[in-house]
Amino acid sequence: MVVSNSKTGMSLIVKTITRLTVGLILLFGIYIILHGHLSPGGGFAGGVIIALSFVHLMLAFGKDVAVAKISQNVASNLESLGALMFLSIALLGFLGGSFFLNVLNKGMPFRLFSAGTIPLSNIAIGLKVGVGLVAIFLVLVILEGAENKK
Amino acid sequence: MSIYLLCLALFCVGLYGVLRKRNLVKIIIGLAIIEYSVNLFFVLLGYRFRGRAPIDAQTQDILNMVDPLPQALVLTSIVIGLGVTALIISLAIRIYEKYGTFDVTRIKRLKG
Amino acid sequence: MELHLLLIFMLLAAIVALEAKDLLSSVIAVGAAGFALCLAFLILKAPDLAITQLVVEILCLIILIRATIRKDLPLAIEGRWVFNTISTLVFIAVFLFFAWTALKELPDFGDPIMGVAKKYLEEGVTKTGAVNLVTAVILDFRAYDTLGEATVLFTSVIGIMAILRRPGRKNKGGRDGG
Amino acid sequence: MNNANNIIPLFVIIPLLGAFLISLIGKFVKRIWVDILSGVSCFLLLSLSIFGLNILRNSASPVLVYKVGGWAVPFGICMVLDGLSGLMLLTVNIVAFFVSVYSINYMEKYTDKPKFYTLFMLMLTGMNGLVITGDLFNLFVFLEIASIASYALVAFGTEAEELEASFKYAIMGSVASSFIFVGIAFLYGFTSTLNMADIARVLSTKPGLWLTPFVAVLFLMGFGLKAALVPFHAWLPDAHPSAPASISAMLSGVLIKTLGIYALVRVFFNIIGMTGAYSSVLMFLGAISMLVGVILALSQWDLKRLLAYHSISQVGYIILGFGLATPLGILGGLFHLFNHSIFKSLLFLNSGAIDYATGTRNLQEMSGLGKKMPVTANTNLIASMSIAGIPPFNGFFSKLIIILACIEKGHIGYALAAVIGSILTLASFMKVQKYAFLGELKEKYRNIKEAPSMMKFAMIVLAVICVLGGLMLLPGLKFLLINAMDVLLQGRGYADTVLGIAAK
Repeated sequence: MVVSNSKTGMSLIVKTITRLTVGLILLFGIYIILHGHLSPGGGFAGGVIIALSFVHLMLAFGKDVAVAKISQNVASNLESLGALMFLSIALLGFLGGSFFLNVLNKGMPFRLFSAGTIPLSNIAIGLKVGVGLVAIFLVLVILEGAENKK
Repeated sequence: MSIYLLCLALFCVGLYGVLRKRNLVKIIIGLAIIEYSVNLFFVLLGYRFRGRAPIDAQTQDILNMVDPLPQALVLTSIVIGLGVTALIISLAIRIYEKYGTFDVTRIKRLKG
Repeated sequence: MELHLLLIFMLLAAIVALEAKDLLSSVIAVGAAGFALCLAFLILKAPDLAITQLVVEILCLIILIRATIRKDLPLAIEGRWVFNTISTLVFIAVFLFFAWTALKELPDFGDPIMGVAKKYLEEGVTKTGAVNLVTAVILDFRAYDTLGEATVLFTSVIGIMAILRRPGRKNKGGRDGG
Repeated sequence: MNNANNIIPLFVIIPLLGAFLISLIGKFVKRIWVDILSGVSCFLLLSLSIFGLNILRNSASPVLVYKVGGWAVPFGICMVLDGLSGLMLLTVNIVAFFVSVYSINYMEKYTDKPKFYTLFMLMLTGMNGLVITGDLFNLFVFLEIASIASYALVAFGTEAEELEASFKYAIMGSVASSFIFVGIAFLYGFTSTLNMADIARVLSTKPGLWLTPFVAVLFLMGFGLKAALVPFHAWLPDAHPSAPASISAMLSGVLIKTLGIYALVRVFFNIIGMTGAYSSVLMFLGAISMLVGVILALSQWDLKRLLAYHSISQVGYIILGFGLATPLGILGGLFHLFNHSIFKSLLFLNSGAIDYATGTRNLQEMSGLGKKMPVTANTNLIASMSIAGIPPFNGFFSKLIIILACIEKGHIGYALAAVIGSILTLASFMKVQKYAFLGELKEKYRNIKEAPSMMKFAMIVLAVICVLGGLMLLPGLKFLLINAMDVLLQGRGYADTVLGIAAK
């Protein structure tokens, strides 16, 4: 972690707690995405949780940490990559006959690798939503920075 | 029936906020309230008494599950609401930067 | 019964959010309405929606507070638009009356006609393999909606980046030089 | 799934792939590649829509149904390609191709061109998706995609005026979308299915006495606001002028048509079923929009605001045509819809060329540009003639059909209003022609030069279509209009044809 100089971000207590919880939030988001077809939640909810873990980091440690972590165009490129991944899963359906056909075998219900292309779509959407919302927040933060300078 | 009316009353409060208020942020808040009431109304349509969450478990039977279709549509609508609200808030931020105020009447450079 | 309470709470929170003088308190009031909605989804047996609504609500609040708190905001001054208020109230009254007549024809609360949904419930697990039927509907039966959905979010991200970029035009157009 | 059907999803896949690729490679690659990619995908869409119409022409059944994901019709989402959506696809993709070619040069004045093209392709995805879908909620999702892309594009120049116009447009657009969503919720509660054909079938078996009119009013408010009918037109005169010229050409040309008029017509004719009451309401709104739009336009000095007000009045003509609900009226409405999207986008492209060369949109500041900008002057002349309804051009024929349909149905008042509107349109476009192009050249515009090559190419071809469209010389246009008219005339028969074919 970037050494936390006291000027930026919130107080020390918040920083230490953040250091503990950010990993957990990220893990929880990944869990929600992966178990989308078994338990409630899914690509969207998990993606937003991942975005919130970065936002949490950004709020606690100030914006220079965040910009160091992910620059804006890396975020938007990752997002278009996620979108392309989801579209290619859809095009995969063309092999099986029609646009969005679930071509992979369905496997046994109640198992993690069970619902054909649904877990893959969940991962693609989770990546896209997560990185997209982080990109929004980065743009908002950078704009505010420029505003103070003006 | 009364639950539906309460939900549409919330819709009208949001509509009142959007049409009547003069502060940009209040208009955005009115829009958020409209989003909430519309989503709630759709899920209310799909509810069944003694119903169960539409997640299959080995033990319980399938028959008395709640209608999953409105839930799928409202999930989409919540994320659409997020997209639109985020766009409108960034517009409001840029307008505040240019005009220096959130008040609609003082932003009236356009003859609409 | 508790649904009625939640809805009345949401109504009050909405009215407070609109009438509060200070912007930050109205943002917090709308947050309270959002969390009450999340509770209502739980009561209506929609756990997927509760998670998504909770998390989206938090993000919306952070962005909204980002928009309102950094500014030294004067209290929102209220102007008297008499005609505007009357016409809005008349429109709302007419809307509610016709909504009430239309609601009478809907199946009453609690037993929807499960036309298409019956097939989703019966064949959802076998046909798609997903145990969570809402995810089965989202990603298999109506996956085309979710493609549109992902595009909506993608559009709003690109749109926000386009709006918040610094120099809008290359050479300042002669028009209003704004 | 025979391969003829497989082209239908391509209408959404191609622009979506284009958008994602442009936003991915936008920063790394030189500017020219972004133009090429966007131009190629628009051209592909145009040729695809023409190819699709040929398939429709010589296919056995009048409707092609594509079941997404292989699910049976009421359970999955289906895409329907029939006469009406074929015509709309052709209109959208013609205008989109020429606007995309035009904005290769025009967007040089704006920064960050890849983002512009990404949003442009996404708006195209929304419109194409909305036209071919056969599912009501899917129509709402694609309506949102096109709307959000257009909110961002209106505010693309990030000037103070554009941001405020875009904010007002976004708020009214979102309120309209929530009205549409409440309408969909009521329909789902009543029929418990979302497929348009299925809803029409259920509604014909048990018509809701109070529910159907309420839902019809909700949809009228929602789609009417997207189509800028008079009581809901307040956003259009601000949003269109402040958008970049190529985007206001798309907005006025096709966006208010697909999001507003197509959706309104599809819902009223094919789902709820057109009755006397709805047709008189539509005719009344159309007539008012016609007159209010043209009267407000007379007093405008800003060229693009004048064109925006004319969009409102021309939309009034189209809605009047559809409101008549007679075969001639619908034919007139469809033909005017096609013509208006051609000559209105041409007019906005001309105003963009003037703005590009002189930097001003105010009619009083320009004069005598005709000498320096001959191509723009002539194409503007052709477009002004056709919007005002001068005989050899396409506007005349479609307005004539609408006026004849009004007389045939005995609404002399509406026919009179249409004639007056047309005369006032002629007057205000004579004003544009005189102030902008005739007279002697002002001092500070001594050295302006003609619009660059790509812009000239787009304007000339659109002007040629204007002329050819007039005498129905365009191959297949007549067949297309008759085919689209039959789709609307069969009203709720749409359900039996679609469900019949989907069952096979």
